[in-house]
Parts: sequence; C-alpha cells; structure tokens
Amino acid sequence: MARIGVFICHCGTNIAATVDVEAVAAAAREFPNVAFATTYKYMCSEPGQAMIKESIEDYNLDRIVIASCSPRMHELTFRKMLKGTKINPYMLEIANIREQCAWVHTDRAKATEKAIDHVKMAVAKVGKDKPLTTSTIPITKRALVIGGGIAGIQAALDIADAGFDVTIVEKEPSIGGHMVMLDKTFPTMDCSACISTPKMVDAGAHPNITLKTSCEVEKVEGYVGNFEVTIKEKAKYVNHDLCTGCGLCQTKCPTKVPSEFNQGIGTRPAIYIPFAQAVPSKPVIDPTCCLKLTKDKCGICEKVCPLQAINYKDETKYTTEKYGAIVVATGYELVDWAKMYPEYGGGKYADVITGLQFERLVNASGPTEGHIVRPSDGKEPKDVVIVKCVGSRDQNKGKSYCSRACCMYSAKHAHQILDKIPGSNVYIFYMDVRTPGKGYEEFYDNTRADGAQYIRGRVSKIFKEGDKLICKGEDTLLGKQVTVEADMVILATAMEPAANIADVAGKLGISIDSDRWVTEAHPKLRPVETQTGGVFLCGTCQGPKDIPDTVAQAGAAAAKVMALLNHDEMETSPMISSVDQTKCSGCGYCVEVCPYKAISLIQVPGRDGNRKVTKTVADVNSGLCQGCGCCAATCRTGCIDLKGYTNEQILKEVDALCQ
Amino acid sequence: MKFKKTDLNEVLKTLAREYTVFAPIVENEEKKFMPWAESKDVEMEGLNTIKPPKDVLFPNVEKMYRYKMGLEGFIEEIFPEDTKRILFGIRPCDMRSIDSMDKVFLTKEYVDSYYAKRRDDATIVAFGCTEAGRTCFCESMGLNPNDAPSADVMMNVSADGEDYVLEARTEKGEELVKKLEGLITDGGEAKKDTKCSLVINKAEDLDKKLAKMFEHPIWDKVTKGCIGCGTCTFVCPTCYCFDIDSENYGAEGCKYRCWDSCMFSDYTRLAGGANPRPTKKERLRNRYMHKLSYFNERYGETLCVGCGRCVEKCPAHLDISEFIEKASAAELGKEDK
Amino acid sequence: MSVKTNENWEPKILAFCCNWCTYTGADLAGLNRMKYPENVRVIRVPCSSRVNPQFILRAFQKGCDGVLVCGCHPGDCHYATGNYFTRRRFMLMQRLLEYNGIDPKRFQAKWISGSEAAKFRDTVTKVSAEIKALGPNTKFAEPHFTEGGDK
Amino acid sequence: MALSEKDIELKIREEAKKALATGEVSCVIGWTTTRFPDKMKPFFAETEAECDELVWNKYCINGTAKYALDDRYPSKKFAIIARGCDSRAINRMLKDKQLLRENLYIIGVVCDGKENPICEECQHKNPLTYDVLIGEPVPEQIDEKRFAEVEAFEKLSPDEKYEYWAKQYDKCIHCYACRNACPACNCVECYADQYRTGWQGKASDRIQNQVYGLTRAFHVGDRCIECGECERVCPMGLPIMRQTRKMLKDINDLFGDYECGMPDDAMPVLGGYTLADPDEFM
Repeated sequence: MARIGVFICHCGTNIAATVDVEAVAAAAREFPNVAFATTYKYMCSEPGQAMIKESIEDYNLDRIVIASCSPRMHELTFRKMLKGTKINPYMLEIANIREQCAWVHTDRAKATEKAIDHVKMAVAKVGKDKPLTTSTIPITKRALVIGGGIAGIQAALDIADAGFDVTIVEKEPSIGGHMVMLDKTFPTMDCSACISTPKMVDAGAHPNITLKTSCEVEKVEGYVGNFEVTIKEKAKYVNHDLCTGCGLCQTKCPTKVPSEFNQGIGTRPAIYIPFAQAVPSKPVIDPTCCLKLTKDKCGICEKVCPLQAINYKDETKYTTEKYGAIVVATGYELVDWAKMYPEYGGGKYADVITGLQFERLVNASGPTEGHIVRPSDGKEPKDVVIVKCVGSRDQNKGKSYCSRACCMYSAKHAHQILDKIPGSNVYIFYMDVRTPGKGYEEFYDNTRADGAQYIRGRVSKIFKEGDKLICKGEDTLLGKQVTVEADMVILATAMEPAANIADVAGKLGISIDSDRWVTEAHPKLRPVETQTGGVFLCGTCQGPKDIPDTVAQAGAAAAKVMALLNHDEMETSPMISSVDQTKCSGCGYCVEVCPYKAISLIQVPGRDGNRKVTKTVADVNSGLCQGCGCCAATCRTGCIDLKGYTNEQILKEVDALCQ
Repeated sequence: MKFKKTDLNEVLKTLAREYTVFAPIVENEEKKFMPWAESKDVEMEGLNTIKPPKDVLFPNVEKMYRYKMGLEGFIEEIFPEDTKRILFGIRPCDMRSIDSMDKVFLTKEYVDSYYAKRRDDATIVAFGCTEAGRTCFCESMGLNPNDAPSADVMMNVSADGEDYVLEARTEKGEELVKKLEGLITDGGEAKKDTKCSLVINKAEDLDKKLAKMFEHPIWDKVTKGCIGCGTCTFVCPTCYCFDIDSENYGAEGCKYRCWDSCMFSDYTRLAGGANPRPTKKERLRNRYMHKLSYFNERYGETLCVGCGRCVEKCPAHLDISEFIEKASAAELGKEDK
Repeated sequence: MSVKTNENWEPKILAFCCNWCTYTGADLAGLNRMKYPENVRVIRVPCSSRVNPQFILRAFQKGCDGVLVCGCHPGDCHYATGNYFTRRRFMLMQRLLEYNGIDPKRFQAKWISGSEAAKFRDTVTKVSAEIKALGPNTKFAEPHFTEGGDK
Repeated sequence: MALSEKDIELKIREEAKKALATGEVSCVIGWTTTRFPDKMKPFFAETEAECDELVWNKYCINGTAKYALDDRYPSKKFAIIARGCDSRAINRMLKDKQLLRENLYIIGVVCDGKENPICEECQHKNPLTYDVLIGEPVPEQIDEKRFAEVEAFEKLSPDEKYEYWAKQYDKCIHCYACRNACPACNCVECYADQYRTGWQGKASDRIQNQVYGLTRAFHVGDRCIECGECERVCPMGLPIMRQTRKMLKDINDLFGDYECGMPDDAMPVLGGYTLADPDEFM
C-alpha cells in the first residue's frame, strides 16, 4: 500500500489568502493511501524542505504530493530535494493551487473546493507513480554555427577559445555578413572593417574553427548532444586547396555583373571574391553568369590560373557530420521597400537608395572609394534627405515592429555626409528618435550640432523634377506641409529575418513567429535558447538589434554551448515512452506519428502458444524520445506508454476528479 | 384448472400486485423476460427468447458488497431486495437449465447466498411449447417440449386452444393458483403434442465416450471455424461462469459479479501471461466437454438442454448438435484412453 | 459529482492543457491575476497529442459535465507535429460524440499559446457559461455505485 | 459469358486442389454446407478429398480472411477463397502488418452479391488482390446510399440520438463477436482484455457497453473496410455499421475521398496529417 505525504504551501498569503489551506489538509487526510498531510508557510524554502524530509522519515512515506505553485516553477526544486531522501525524485506530483487556483479565483469556498480537487487528482496520480532513473547520453563535443556574420563569428570564436571544435556554415562565398559592408559604426565612429576583419581573420585562422562557405544546412537529425547535420556545399568550381588567392583570374574575367556585396552599385566579375578582405580570400565562380558554364565559351580563368585550381565539372557535395550543439546566427535582410512604398518611386529613381547602399558609397573600400556620389550621374549631392521608419512601425503597409538600429545609423549617415561634403544639407524625416544605448544620446546631439535638420513627420511622396528629387512631407511640430528638393534620398528601411529562415527553422524543429523571427525559449529569462534542446540562437535572427547587443548575445550563446559541451554525457529526462513488448502487435502506427523518429520496429524472440517465434515489436530509442506521448495516444492496445504520464495515471486522475 | 386466454392480462395483473412478474415481453424488437407492466405486450407462444431467463436468477451484473476505506471504513453486503418474483411462461428447456443451475449453486456444501435468496423467493410457471424453432433439439437431449417436471406450475394451451390449462405441482404452485381464485375454472385438458423438428441421434453414453476422446482428431476439424467470441456462452441458459471485479470511487467502492465466458482468450490467462488454453481449439473443446461430459461426471446429467440458441446465434455457424452427432458416430482410435 | 439541478449548481469541467503552451498561458493568467470561474479542473499533459480520446469518454462516464482539450497553435508545437494529430483526432471525436447525442458544446478543443493568457481566461469563462446553460450531463454518465443495484 | 454458381464452385474446387498439390499450402479456407440449407459455414480443406466439400452459393456470407490470423507464424501458406470484401480485409491486415503477403495464396472470386444486406451497396465485387482469379471482372457500381443511413440519423435531436444508442447498447451482451469478426480489430491483445490499466470494465451494463461501442468505433473508424461482418455476427442485432460509418463519412467530408482496404498503401487518417487540414479550434 502506498504511504502518501501531502504538503500544502501557504506561499505566504498568495495561496492562504484565497484557499483555506487547513481545510485542504484536513480533506487530504481522508484520501486513500494518504499517511500524512500538513501545511507550511513556504514549502520551497529551506525550512520547508527540511520539514518535508523529516516527515518522510517520521511517517515512512514513499511518495509525495506538494500543493503549491505551478510545477513549472518548483518541480525541479522539489525533485532535487528528494534526491537527498530515500524517495525517488519522480515519486512526486505537484498540485497547482496558486497560479491556477488562488490567484484566479475570489470565492474562498469554491477556490478551496477546487484546491481539494486538484490535490485529490495529484494523490490519485502519485499512487500510480513508479520510481524512474535518469539515463545519460554521450555528447559530441563539436558545435555548429549557422551564419557567418558578426554574430556567428563571435560565437564561433568564443566556443573555439574554450577548446571545442566549431564549424561555421555560411551561404555566401565569404564570412562577414552585413557588418563588414558598413563604413563606420556608431556611436564611436570607428571603422567597421577595422574591427570586423580582424575577427574574420581570427575565425579563418583559428585551429578549432572550420569555415564552410557557400554552404547551407540540408538536413538535421538527432537530438541535443547528438545532432547529425547534412551540409550541402554548393559547387565553387575552384579548388580552394590549390588556390592561393592570387587574384589573377578575377582581373582577366570578361564578365561584369552588379555586385551583390555592394548592393548593386558597381560590378564584379563571374569568378570573384565578394570584397577585398573576404575570408576565405579564394574566389568562386558564379554559375549563372560565367560564359564557360552557361554557353561553354571563354575559359580564360582556367588558362591563366598558374595552379590549375579551376574545375568546371565541380558539383554540389553533401557531407554529414555529428555536432553536440547548434547556434542559429542567420542574421537579417532589409525589406524590399520598393514593393511596400511605390510612393517613394518604387525603385525607379537610382538616387533613392537604402542605408546599406549608402554604406557602400561612403566606404573607402567601396565601389566609389568613399566618395559620396549620386549613383545616377556620379555628381556629389548637396542636399540629402534621410527618411526613417521605412517599413518599420507601419501596421498596414510594412512591419509592425521598430527596427531599433536605424535611428542611430541614420544619425551616423547624416554625420558622415556633413563631414565629407562641406556645405551640404541633411534633412532627416523622423517620427521619434530612439537612442537607447550608452553614448547614443550624445551622438544624436552631436549630429544635430553638426547641422543635421530633424523634421518631425513622414514623407508622403518622392518624385523626380529635373534632376532633383522632390520630397513632399509634413512637419507636425510646425503643423504645415514641407517640401524638400534633394539630390539624393537615403531610406532607413526595416529589418526582416534572412530569407531562408523558415526552411532552416523547419529543419531544426524550432518555431518562428508571425514576422518570421526565431522564437526564443523565454523572452526575458532564456533569450539565447530555443524550445529545442541543444539549439541556441544569437543576433538579428531573433529580432532587430544593433551590433553591441548582437555581440553580447553571441557571447551568451557561446557560454550556453560551452556549458552543454563541457560534460561528457548528459542526463535525459526519464519521462519517455516504453513498450510492453509482450502485448505489442507490431502494427507500426506509433512509428509513423513520432515527431523524433524515436520508435522503430525490431525483431525479438517471443512465444506464440508453446512455439518459439521471432515477433516484430516496437522499440523506443531512449535518447531520441522527448516524451510528447503522441505514440501512447495512438496505440490502440495501450502497450506503448509514456512514463510519468501513463494511461493508468491519467485515468486515475480523471476518476479522482469526478467522485 | 384453466383460464381464458383473454384473461391473461387479468391474471398477470393480480399476480403483479404481490409479486414482480417476469414474462416474455417483446420490446425494442427483442423478446426477453422483463418485469410485467400494463403497457408491455406479452407473447406467450412463438419462439423462445434470445437472452435466456437465467439473468433473472443469476443477473448479468450483480453488486455483492460495498466498502469504504479510511477511518470510518466499513464492508456491507448488498442483498437483492424485491425478490418475491414469478418467472411466468418459461419453456421446459429453460426450466431444466434452472434445475442444472440449482445443482451448481445450491448443492455440494457451498450454497451461493445471492442465488439462493433469489431462487427460494421465485415461483416458476412453466409453459409448454406450442411451436418448436428450427434449431430446437430438446427431445434428442431427453426433454419433453410440452412438460417441465420440476416447475411450480405447469401451463399448457388447452386442446381447443381457447384457454391455458394450469397444473400446480408444488406448494408454491398451489399457493399461486389459490391467488387466482376468481379467474380460473376447473377442468380443461392440455394439448401436449409439440414435436421438435430437429432430431439428432445422440449416443446414450456420449459423456463417457467423450471422456476418452480428449486427443481425438475430431477436435481439429470441428473447432477451426470458431472466432472465439462469447456469443454461445452468453445466450446459453446453462452457462453459469462469472468473474468478480470492483468499481472504485476514491475511498469507496463496490465488488460486483458479472458473467464471464470460457471462450474469451483471457479466461484462463494466468499471472505472467501463460495460458493453459491458448487457442480456440482448446477453449471450444473445453466448452463442449463441459456441456456433454464433465457436468455428467459431477452432477450426473448433461448440461446441454437442446434449446438451440447457440446454434441459431453462432456467427461462424458452428453447431453443437452436429458435433453431438459426429462425436456419437466417431470410432475411438488407439490413442483414446 | 455534479449536484442535481438547482440554480446554484456548478458544472464540473475537465481541461487537458499542454504543458508548453496552454498550461504556461494558464500560469500567465495567474501571474496577471486574471479571474475566471472555479469549475474547471486542469490535467497537465506534455502535449495535446498525449490526450487519448478514450480519456474524454472516461470523463463523461465518470460524471464530468464538459471537457476541454487545449494545446499549442499548429506550427508552434514544442514537439513539432504533435498538435496536427490532436486536430484530426478531436475533430473526428467531437463529431462521433455529437452523433451519439452529446452536445458538441460539452466537448471543445482550443489552441491557446503560452502568451495568450487572456484567451485562456475567455475560453474558460465561455465554456463554463455554455455548460452551465446546458445543465448537468446525464449522457454516458454511469450511476454512482450507490444508486441502481442490479438491473 | 458469366460463370454460373455451379461453374464457380467447380473452378474453386479445382483451384483448391491445385493449391494443395503445390505442397506450400496448409489449408484452403472456403465454405461448406451445414445441416440448414440456407446456412453455409467456413471450411478448412486440408486434403484433396476435402476440397470437394467446398461450395459456392448465395449463402456463403462468412468472412474468410481473418482466419489467417489464427496462426501468425505459419510454416505453410494459407489459401483463402477471397471475394471482394475478403480481399479488402486481407489488404487491411497487410497494411496493419498483422499478415505477410508471402504467407497467403489468394484465390480471388468475382462475387455478384450474397444473401447479406451489405451486398446490395457493394462497391467492390472484383477482388483487389489475388494470385489467381475465378470469373470475369464485372463493372463496379458506385453506392450512392453509402452514408445515407448515417446522414439520416444525424438529423435527429441529441436526445433522440442518445436514447436510440442507449437502447441499442442496453441490448448488447458484451460477447465481443463484433470485435472477433472484424478484420480491422487485429490487435494481439485487445485493450478490453487488459484490466490492469482499467480502460474497460468487464460487466455488460449500459455504460460499459457504450464505452466499448464508442471506443471500438474510434479504434476502427479510420480503418474500417465496410464489410458489414460486425453487424452480421451481432447476436442482438445492433446496427454497428451505423456507428463505424459515421467516422468514415466525416473523414470523407473533412479530408477528402477515403476508402480502406484498397491496394494503395495510404496511411490511415489518424496515423498522418497534412498542413492543409481544416482547423476548427482556432
């Protein structure tokens, strides 16, 4: 016969105020198999736990029900407490009489009756609990970082410095992401390349880091500590083992196409490295525009290459490797403002450019060697309009959220224009100026001091008149229409997640929200983890943010990965499925419904009447099973069951509820 | 004594004042023995009921005792209360099955108190068959479809078919007939000429012969078609196996007894999963042997009354009468000891 | 057991809540001190796909007046595909119960995510009001063992 | 020209003998006569002589396929005389991995309907899987009234529906004939036989019969091949098909055309999902 101890917590006045805890204890003493029931002010406190341990000895209890706050709060605490006693930590059930009872009801009698019912159900369930022991699974001490921007690089560097193997998978031919495109960074105005390229070189040279550029994640299997990731390596047509990156082929290549890295300003050859400081600084051939690969003409690069590193027959390769942890750092992209805002010219006017395009113009290593010129005629602009919140904070036409970094980088752009073009005028149309970081407000003040004119209002229309761009807007502070004739307009467009995030999230089994940002485990308490064990995230894939926050998150994600990879093996929850193979008919429907492919049909020796036969039965891989219980509800004979939530237990709970 | 057929309702009304009268009533397209009430339409003649009357004396589900755990715990037997009953209009084959059940539940030292209480308080009015079903073979099993020797009152249709002729055979019968003073008149001569259409030749010592046929190859052939369901046992008037289970409500609960069937796969399943009768061959052999041989050893009479319900209702169209003929005709091989 | 019909009769409603979404939402409703009727009892399950339709039958059999199954929104399931099966199972189960005479309002399913505390409160309030209007459930309910001896 | 019943019977005996002659077949499952002219019973011919007892007429209504489950690990094959419904039953048990195709030798017989109410609306007179076929395949008919009974019943009020089913389940004697005759009910150990877990009591009162009836309806709902055996074998004449067909009708309405026991190996509805499933729980 079970000897159950019921411990009801007052939680100070949180519970005791609405629920008559003594009445609940009195009622609990009547339930079957209850040997002892008592109440205490703070059950989770040290004295509270000591009192429970004492009662276990005094009354020789063998299972515990604690009526307190939500099991999501202290189930772990009380399980750890039981580790120190003779009772198995899983012979414990928690009745939620705070969040789902005391706090949500006012009528004391009814709340007490509900608390009694919840305790009655927990007592019925704990009666059928069985001692469970955690099992352990080995951990592969390698990490995978998806995305080679500053977030991915920083995370990889920190993990590698801790001594673990890291692989960075980057879909572009070089790591660096968006940061390396920028010219200066706020608020210190130090040159972006000067602080990001050294990190890229470190990553490229770090003994523990393997760079997999022009690669994408094809398939992810397995579970925390034991991921098996298939990586698709797109054809590069250049053998990077032979190539030294001398650059001869790039100079000879006849094809010129707009450079993606430079946001379409300036061109690049078919065999190219995205930018001078690319890591790895070895070129790849773009199959869509290379004359040899498209029309089987030319082939100059193969002829000039001193090391015969060119291989036109290269194809996509798939490699599968094992990893213990995965960090998602897929970064952001700017929204396609042209579709959202036709009133700003919808992309017809070459001089209406995005912030990134301006970064390339003002960047010394950019296509214009840092001279701010109008992409249309190359003349230096005198009057520049910057339009903020293009796509951000706009429910009906764009994104509902604020993209956080544009206020600061627009101020930076204004600062750079006023610096580089003496006598120029910069008009910034804004709704609000948000300067949340350290030194951000002073930076904003300096920009205004430099002469940037902030106009409070939105730009309603931009159209070309002669070679001037007429920006019609409104100044809400003056309360009147404003028209600015500008030589160039910079749009601070909204950020959105990388295009393939839905595909990557699907493969990893993590969820993304309606704006396709990756959903973190808990917005305040677990910002760099996802719901899926072993998968972490950092940077703008989780939401718009600036570089300081991104780097901070990268370090946090790396710390989480190190905490995981530091152990040789990991405890797994024992609340997983198990099969009673004597009753299993081998129909295999549980195999179909398992989200983690944890169940397989195996041949086992068995008996049929008095004959020895080999039977086909289901078998659960305890490492893969995450304990969702879908199989237990699918099995008609109920022979696959979820430990901790067995059919018998839930039936008992339902019965207890309805006496 | 006799009474007009048309006075049947009157008779039942008077009896119903003191007893609960179970009569063959057609309701929801099913004829079964139910407590009589004004609105119910009784059908004396016609074929026998599908569900045998045994569930009046030996109910399908019967609560035995109630208990409560905890400080003021208790155990309290639940006794059937309104047991002053009349079983009105049961056929000779069902009467004979009640005799068999009496032997099981009331004799050989152990008396089943629940059955005994219901049986003592029950007065049985048997009714001679006027028409035999196509699967009735009670005559071949030594019964007379027109007469039930052990009934308290024997009722037959009169020769001219106008009235029902009563013949009280026990004091209970006398007492009952006395209650019908006003309605019944003397005389009347019963018509007892109903014959079974299905006649099978059963060997006289079939039970002894079967006792030697446990390993006989006949069993492989006969039992192949069985699908192992419990139909035959639940329509059979002489099957009396039961299982005991409990119904719990937190600290309270009750123990109840319910019909069980030897044809179910878990009937002889032992702890640990072993099963002395693993396949339907062993189970059907056990059922036939119990009906035709084992019961004789213990109580001296065959347990099959030839009512034909299992022959009519078996989903696989197996037929115990066919088996009886085959077993009677089978010659014993060397292996039969 | 639900007390027989008098006007202050309170229905007894059972809610299966998935641990990752709805149970979290319910806790959040508690954190925000939202108020809702007292007649819902919650059973925590790891995923809404753990709920076997036979549990629903059991609840009605044992005298519940209403059953609610809640889980994550399709696509948000912590176990990726759990609630797709829940959706199919309970759309069919609801129709089968309705076909056997149980008013569909007595058995409902709702997707409630971890942050939708208000939706949890509103759902519970609406369901308990609807069930209160329907009165105690007599269908599929087995008589308490003290009533109805042998039949 | 179409074969007469007698021709088919002779061809069946001939095929049965041929099958036994190969030595790979342990017995041929067909039908034979009983003492009643209008009742045939399943028969297991094991020798050439016994094959002559196989018959074929309009009273051969028992299902033959499920007997193959009697021996899940046979040393030799089972030869099964399979009508359209039997072949669907075989497909059902193959799909549930309870039978292996190589343990079966299927003698398909084109069936023009038997003395069984379900046969009027039969959509599969031609067997769907067979090793040898007797008779020319006939054009199939589409049964308009497939869900007519269910649709009519749906229109009743909740109380009427409940009263109707309560009365039916009062008649049920819990004999499990419907389960033992149903090819979709092929578990090694049925949930109803497991008292430890406590799903289902053993008593045969109204509530236990209702729980059993509904649970079985849900268990076989998305795998039922509509062979009508459950209704045929029920000793108390319960309309069991009216219960199981309800789910099939809903599946057809919600998830598109659906028929079980077909040669394609589509997953049963409850074993799979699509992202485009209709959603009513938002």
